[in-house]
Amino acid sequence: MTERKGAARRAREDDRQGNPKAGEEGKEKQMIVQFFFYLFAALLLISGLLVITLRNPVHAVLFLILAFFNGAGLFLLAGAEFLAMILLVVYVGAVLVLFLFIIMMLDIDFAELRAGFTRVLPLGLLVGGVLVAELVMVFLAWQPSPMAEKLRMAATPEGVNNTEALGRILYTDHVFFFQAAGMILLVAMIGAIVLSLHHRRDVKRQDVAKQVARRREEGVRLVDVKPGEGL
Amino acid sequence: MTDWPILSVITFLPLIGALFILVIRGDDEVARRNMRATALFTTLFTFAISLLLLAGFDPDAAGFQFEERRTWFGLMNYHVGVDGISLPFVLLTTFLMPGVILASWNVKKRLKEYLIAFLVLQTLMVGVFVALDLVLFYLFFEGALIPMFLIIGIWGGARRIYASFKFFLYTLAGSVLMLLAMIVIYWQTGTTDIAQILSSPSTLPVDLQKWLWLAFFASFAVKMPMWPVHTWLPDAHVEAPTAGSVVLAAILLKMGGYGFLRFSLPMFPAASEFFAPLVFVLSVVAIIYTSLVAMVQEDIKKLIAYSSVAHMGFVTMGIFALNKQGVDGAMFVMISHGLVSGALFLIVGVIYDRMHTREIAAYGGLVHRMPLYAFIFMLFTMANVGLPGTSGFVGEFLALTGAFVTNTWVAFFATTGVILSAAYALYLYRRVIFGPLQKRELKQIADMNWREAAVLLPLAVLTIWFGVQPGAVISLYDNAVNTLLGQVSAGLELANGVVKEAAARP
Amino acid sequence: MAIGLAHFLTVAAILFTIGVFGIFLNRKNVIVILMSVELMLLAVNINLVAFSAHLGDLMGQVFSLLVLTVAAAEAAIGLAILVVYYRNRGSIAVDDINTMKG
Amino acid sequence: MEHDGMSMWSTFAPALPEMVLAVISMGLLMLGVFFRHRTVELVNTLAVVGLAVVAVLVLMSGSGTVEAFGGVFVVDALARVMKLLVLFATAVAIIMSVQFLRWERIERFEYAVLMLLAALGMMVMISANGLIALYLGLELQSLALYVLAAMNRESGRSSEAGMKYFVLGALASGLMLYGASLIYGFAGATTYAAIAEALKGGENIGVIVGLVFLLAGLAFKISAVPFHMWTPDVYEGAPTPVTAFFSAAPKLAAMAVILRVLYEAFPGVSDQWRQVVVFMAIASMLLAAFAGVVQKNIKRLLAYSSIGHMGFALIGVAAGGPEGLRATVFYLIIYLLLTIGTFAIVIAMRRDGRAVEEIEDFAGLASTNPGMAFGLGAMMFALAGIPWLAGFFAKYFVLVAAIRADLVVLAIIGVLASVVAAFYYLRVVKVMYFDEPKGAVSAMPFELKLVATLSVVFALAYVIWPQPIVQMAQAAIRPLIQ
Amino acid sequence: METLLKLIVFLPLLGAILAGLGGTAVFRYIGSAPPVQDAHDDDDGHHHHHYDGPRWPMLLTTALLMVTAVLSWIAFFDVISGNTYKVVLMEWVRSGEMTASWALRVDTLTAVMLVVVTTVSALVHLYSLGYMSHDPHQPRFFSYLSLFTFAMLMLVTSDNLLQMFFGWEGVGLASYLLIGFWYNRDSANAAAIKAFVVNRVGDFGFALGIFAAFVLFGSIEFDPIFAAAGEMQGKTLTFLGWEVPALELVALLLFMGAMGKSAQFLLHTWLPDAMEGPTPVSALIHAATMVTAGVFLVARMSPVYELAPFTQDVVVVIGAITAFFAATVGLVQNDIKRIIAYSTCSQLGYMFVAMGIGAYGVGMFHLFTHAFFKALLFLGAGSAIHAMSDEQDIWRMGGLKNYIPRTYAMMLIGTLALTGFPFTAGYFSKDAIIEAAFAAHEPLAMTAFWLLVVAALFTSFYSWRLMLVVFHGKPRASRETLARVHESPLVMMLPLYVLALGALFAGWLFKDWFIGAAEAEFWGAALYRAADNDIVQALHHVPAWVVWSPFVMMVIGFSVAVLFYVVKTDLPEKLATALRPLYLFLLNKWYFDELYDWLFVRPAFAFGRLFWKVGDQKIIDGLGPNGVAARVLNLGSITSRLQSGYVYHYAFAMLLGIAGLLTWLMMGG
Repeated sequence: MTERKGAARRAREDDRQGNPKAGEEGKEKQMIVQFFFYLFAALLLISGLLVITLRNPVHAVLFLILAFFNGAGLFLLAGAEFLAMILLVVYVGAVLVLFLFIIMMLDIDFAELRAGFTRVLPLGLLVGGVLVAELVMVFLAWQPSPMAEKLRMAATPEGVNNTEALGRILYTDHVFFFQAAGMILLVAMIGAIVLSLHHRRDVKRQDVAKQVARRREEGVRLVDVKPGEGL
Repeated sequence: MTDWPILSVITFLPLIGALFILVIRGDDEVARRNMRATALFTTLFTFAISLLLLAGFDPDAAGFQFEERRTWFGLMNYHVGVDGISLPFVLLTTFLMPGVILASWNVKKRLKEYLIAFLVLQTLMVGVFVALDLVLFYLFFEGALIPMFLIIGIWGGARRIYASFKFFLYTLAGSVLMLLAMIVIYWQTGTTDIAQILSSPSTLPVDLQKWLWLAFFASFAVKMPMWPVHTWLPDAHVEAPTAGSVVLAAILLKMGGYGFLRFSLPMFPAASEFFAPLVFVLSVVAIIYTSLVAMVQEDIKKLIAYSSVAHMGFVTMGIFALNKQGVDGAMFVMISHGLVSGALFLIVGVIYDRMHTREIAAYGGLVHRMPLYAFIFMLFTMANVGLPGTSGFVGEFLALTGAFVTNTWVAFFATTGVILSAAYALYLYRRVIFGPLQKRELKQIADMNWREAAVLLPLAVLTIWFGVQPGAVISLYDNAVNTLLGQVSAGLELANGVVKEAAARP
Repeated sequence: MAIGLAHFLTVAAILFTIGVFGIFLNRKNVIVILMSVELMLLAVNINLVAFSAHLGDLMGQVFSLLVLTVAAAEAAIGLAILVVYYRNRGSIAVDDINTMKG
Repeated sequence: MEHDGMSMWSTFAPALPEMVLAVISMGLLMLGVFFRHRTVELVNTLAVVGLAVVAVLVLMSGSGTVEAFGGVFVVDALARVMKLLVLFATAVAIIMSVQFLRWERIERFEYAVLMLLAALGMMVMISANGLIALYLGLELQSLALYVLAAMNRESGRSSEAGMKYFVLGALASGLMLYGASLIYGFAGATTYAAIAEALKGGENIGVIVGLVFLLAGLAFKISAVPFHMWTPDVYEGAPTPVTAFFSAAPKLAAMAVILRVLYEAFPGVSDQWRQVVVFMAIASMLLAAFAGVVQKNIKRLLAYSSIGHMGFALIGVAAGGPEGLRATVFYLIIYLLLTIGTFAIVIAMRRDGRAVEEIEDFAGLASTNPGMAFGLGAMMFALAGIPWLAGFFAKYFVLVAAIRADLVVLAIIGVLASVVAAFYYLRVVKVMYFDEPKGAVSAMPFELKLVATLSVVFALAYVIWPQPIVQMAQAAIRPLIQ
Repeated sequence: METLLKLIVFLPLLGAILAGLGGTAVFRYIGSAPPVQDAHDDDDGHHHHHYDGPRWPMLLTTALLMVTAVLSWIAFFDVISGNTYKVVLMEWVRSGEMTASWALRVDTLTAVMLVVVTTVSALVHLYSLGYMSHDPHQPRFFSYLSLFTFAMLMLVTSDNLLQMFFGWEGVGLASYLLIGFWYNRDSANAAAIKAFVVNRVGDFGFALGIFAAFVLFGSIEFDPIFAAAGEMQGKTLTFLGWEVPALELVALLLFMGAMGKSAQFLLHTWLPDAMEGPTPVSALIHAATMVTAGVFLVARMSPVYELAPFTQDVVVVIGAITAFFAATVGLVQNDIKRIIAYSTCSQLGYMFVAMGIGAYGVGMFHLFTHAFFKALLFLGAGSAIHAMSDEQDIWRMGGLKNYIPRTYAMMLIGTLALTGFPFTAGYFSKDAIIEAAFAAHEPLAMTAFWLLVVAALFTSFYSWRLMLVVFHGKPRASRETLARVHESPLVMMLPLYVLALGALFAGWLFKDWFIGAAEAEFWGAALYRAADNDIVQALHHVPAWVVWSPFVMMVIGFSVAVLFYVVKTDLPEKLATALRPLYLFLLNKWYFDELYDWLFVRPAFAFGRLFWKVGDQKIIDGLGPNGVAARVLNLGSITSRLQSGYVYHYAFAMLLGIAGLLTWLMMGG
């Protein structure tokens, strides 16, 4: 049960309660958690960085997959097992493979692809750096609203596993979201078909209905040819 | 006194005429004749109705007359009415429009749109003068830009595009700040109803008054136009077709002066007093500067345009003299200038129609073949110069008197305009009319025809009549100007009282 | 130092920034941009999950789940557009996506 | 199970229009798929009818505020008004597309279906009462719009438009999501009401950061500077009716969301977000004004025009209060009606079977096609906000609100920018009316003529009977000012 | 009587309108083109034409003026019997306290002017019937003449400063029209404009004077002004930042107007050029009537001038300088009309000296007599010019006394009167001024006295020079011209006779009324004199040498003229060569035209061009609309270049926006 609480929450609870009993056991666990956290995080960031820097998109996709694996690891640490699994199964298994598939399909001459960054790189790095610094500053002093506890919409239920808990919410109170997500997938489907389904116009296809519906008048023309005049 | 909405009828009747023209089909001569006739009849009929307005107007009554109110947006409402200050302008507009239509008799290019544009323009111009709601005023004030833009741009001369854009954007830029100021007034007073705002002395804080005054000034100064925001006018005049120039000079320019009288003075009396020196300086510069510039012009219309700027200098000077003579004079200059400059542009149009050039150098010796033309031109030149006995004199004289009472420097420099105007106007006349008739192209030129004469003669008669008997005009607005000055002094007292009170406080 | 919320958030922030960088710093090809978008969404998800855990509220995870769904849809559409584009232009270099400007 | 039926009904009733729309679009999809031949017109027609039906449902959804699905979905006056407008805009966009698709040989039944789904997304956005619903709605419409932009597969420009729109749209939704996650982390919940409640307990820089990210995502949708960059390119590249759709419906929906988010979720930090909104308003107005003057393509011009208009509408948002909110909604309604008419004419501009998009090619239209020239001219003046035309009143109301809120500098910048902007609107008029003709363009098809005529008549004659729209706007904002 | 006064003023107007609108070609070509004219129409000769239009306009206007003249004399005798009239016709301007009516104020001063104006005008009309008989535009000419007469009558009958200004400018207009009557001539057009504009310079002062009077008195009507003038002594007005004595200011400004109209020194340049007009015009306007309006103004405003001693001094100085200056220039001119014009200028100077020293009656007297003999001189000169086929250069005349003896006789009478030959009109009036100047016993007046005496010498010299060169000696004209020389018809000679009578006897007949024993009674309240002003009495008691000095001067002048132009005819040329700079200085009229051209005209055009090309186009348009437009376009293309088309730029812009906003909020918030 405690395992499902997730590292972050546990840490917070420990902080808050200053639970001395949990101290010893917690410390050891914390060590492990810390180790994995930093491992996952480091791998995540490195592979992320490689995704955007590598020249060969196939390699980039592979590192993206690695990044997602590590992301899933972080999810696990935070106690979101279901999401971690989904990330692997759906995301890595379907979406990222789709990426690979497209890359292969487009048959791009990777050697032709230009490498390098834009001229705005220094400025970009500066801006990005500032942005990250600001965000980190904000996070270091992060305080949820004092009302947050009370305002929670779906407090994590005790004694229910993560998957079931999610299912309970998603299919009951928030079925609306579920349906809406469904519509989004429908749009994606239609969109993908509309854009990429290629009916070649120059290929002659058989249309049975048309053939059957063909009448005599359409096929035969009676001409009264006068002698000596030709057609 | 009348139970039918006479002002609305006068305002919107031209629109009805425009609709009639819109439904006339075809572009053959019959259709064209019908269109012209419809336009002329509409304007004449409107003028006739506006005479009823004059007949029913009581110059001695306080406040606005022929008022009409309709709830509209809520934030702003349809409220129209006239007082002695606006009535002359309404009449001036309705009086001039038939002439404007007549002057356009030979227009061939897109006649239908042309006539519609002018009729719409008339509605908007009359609307400016009758509107008694700030925003309604603004609507008319700015709305007039569209037809005028098209008139200059479609039927104008070679540089019409530059001129039309300059005209449009310049005046638009001037006006938008006024709109903001109107909104500020709305929030300050809780209403956009002019009559209601004017019903008590202005209580706007002096500092705010100054800002608002400047915002209104930006608009009216451009519209007048005052130096140094006058440069759109010569361009617009030069490029506009004759009728467009007439409307521009005779009526559109008066909107600025009218605006000063209707808004700046009574609503911001303290600011008006504070900024009067600024206006004086600009007016004096305008009078001298533009007169000098007029002297060296090579284009007839441009010369007259610059002379208009100089005359408008007298108007602003008179208005901000803030005394009876000054304001009376300014009003009179505006009316008179409406007649005279309108006539002068018509006069230029007469020869432009024949020769298709406005170059002064292309003319000379016209008197030999156009005696009537020369006579009429002389008459209006003299009126433009401000010869006593013509309407041009009375206004300038009163305005200068008013200025002298307030500030002798201003009057001193402005009076030099009297010398300069004589110089440029007579110099123009000499180059166009006098001298031997030497140019081959001019040898066959014909004198004015009946139509042209019919347009100009009424103007000539009024110019003389108002010059000899200015009371005919002044009596219309005498009372209203007194009221206005009363509002100004009441407002000033209030403002000074407040200032003193503030100073008295430790 | 215990692993707390701030750690997660910081990692997510950096990842997010990397994703953003991937969009505007690379001139190679559009696919990388699509991948960068995925990285950004992953960062968001990390955020959501971390908050969810921190607050003890499942809504974050629900949100994250929906984001994943949408991300998949987005990837599908993006790739479809990419294919159409490639068919038209024969290139997916970012520098070539430049016929309309000004 | 009577009771349960009732509760089912009461649970889903508020979302009935959305559900009906979803069903209709899926039905039409089926129709298209199974009766592949000659279904396009039928689908288009049915789509318009369907939109009308949904609109009726919206109208019949009673009055007052109803929340559903645990408070993540709300139906109130704002939602009703904005949904009606969105439905209207979508229907008009479909009507305007019919001929165009035929001309460009891209007739596909999916087109209308995607339009409907986009409309559905917008309705979800409008009714969203929390960040998740907002996000889902936003994505629903965005994805549909990406596809629509790239719809003309044969056209390089269309797919480039789709590509740019997609990449930047994905970035924007990423930003928005990131912001949403921070806000969630702060408030512990995602509904607006909860966020507002959380903020009562004191604010936090984190939530401000989240709000900025969120606003950036929304600003992208209304193309407010500096999140506007996609607009000109996408407007130019996308099929023109789609551009028309872009410039109308999604902007309205996104603006409704902005109003809701700012005034229902974040009234507590209005000092902070007001600065952001003011900045975006100023930047949008100025940039649009300046960039517009050098445009040569009418669609790009209209893109900058829409940027500028959204900047103006943002003034109303920044001003707030009953005046400001009303002005914003009022502005949007007028803008919608004007922009539709403008595009109706632009769509119809074809010569020798090809679209005429370069402004210079409109030369002398007043002689060759006086009706079109007059219509487009009137629209230009109206969009420029010249008095008597409807566009002026939109601007006026916004300025009134701005002055009320002491945003004088903003108002001044706004009017000056509109003067500069007037220049490019006038240039279109100039080309049509002052320049020598370059040859006629084809006659307008009936439905485009109808749309254009109605829109022009509206622009010209709005002054005669202004109250309905004013009251509509007034009604729409009532939930926000309570 | 009131009807009679109205008739006097408005009959000329009626004539002007009828002749001008009905008699001329104004309405002839309306709606149709006039026949294409022949080539010779384009040169500027007017004698080559004949007139084939109706004759009624000329006859009508002349007849009306005759009637007016008769009525004026009736009115004159009525008024000097002690009546004054004020006929209010109608209100003109009313604006607050500023009121002015159209009114006819007739007192002795006005009555004198009435008879002068109408008599001379009637005679000039008559004369013109002959003089202009070949001119194709003569109806227009007569219309202008009558219009002028009307304006002049309005001027002299005015009851307020405004109506006076009306008349003032009205005569200016008529003068402009008449100077430019032959509009084919560029010189005539230029002279017309010059006359109008220079007059306007004077009117500038006049107008300011009216404003000042209004500020001071709260009215511009004469009666209130005269009534209040006494109380206003010592009051000051702030004018251009200076505290100045109010009455002085009003008087000085009004005098500026008088200077313009009466061609006084500094504003005199237009008068000689005005001789471009037909000669009858010169006689009527530029000798007898209009140019004396300034004198009339000072006389009319005597209640103010009498209390403004400084201004009086100015008047004296200007008058004396003018008298002297114009006489010097007259010495060397060669154009017959210009000589007389400078003479007029000079004589006007005399009149102003009289006005300045308070001898208003004396000044008016000279005005009165001068009108006769100067009109006589001009018309006589016109007759000579007419006879000589429009030749005006005296050096191309010569010996005319045998060809046109009657004209010669008339000119002789005029010259005698002008030079003050005993018992002619000039003798009484001019000498009286010189005596009065002496009698004033002030240093300034004393200087004036000496200047006037010298001027009298010069007057005599140039007058006789003219007579001797034109009428004596050998004819210098071409044979063809001489062949055509003929005495003028009776219609032209008749006016000369009448004027000659005036030139001979007007002084003797009227001296008692104007300056003699009946003086006070004659003028009544029309002229105001301060209590201590006894100048009119004093002038009769000056030393004998003073009385004789003008006569001596006349004789000297005559002698020198005879010496130069009869006895030793090469002397003038030698003298001119010897004193070449002085000669040129005088010949070029003290270089005033050049000076003004350099000082005012050129700068005005230069500034006009500067303001236009640089001020308006470069600075105002360049910084204003055009500059702004250019900046907008620049900014437009810059912003448009930002829209680079590259997705990564767009993304970067978004990121920049986010980062910027965040930073701003974190710093500020």
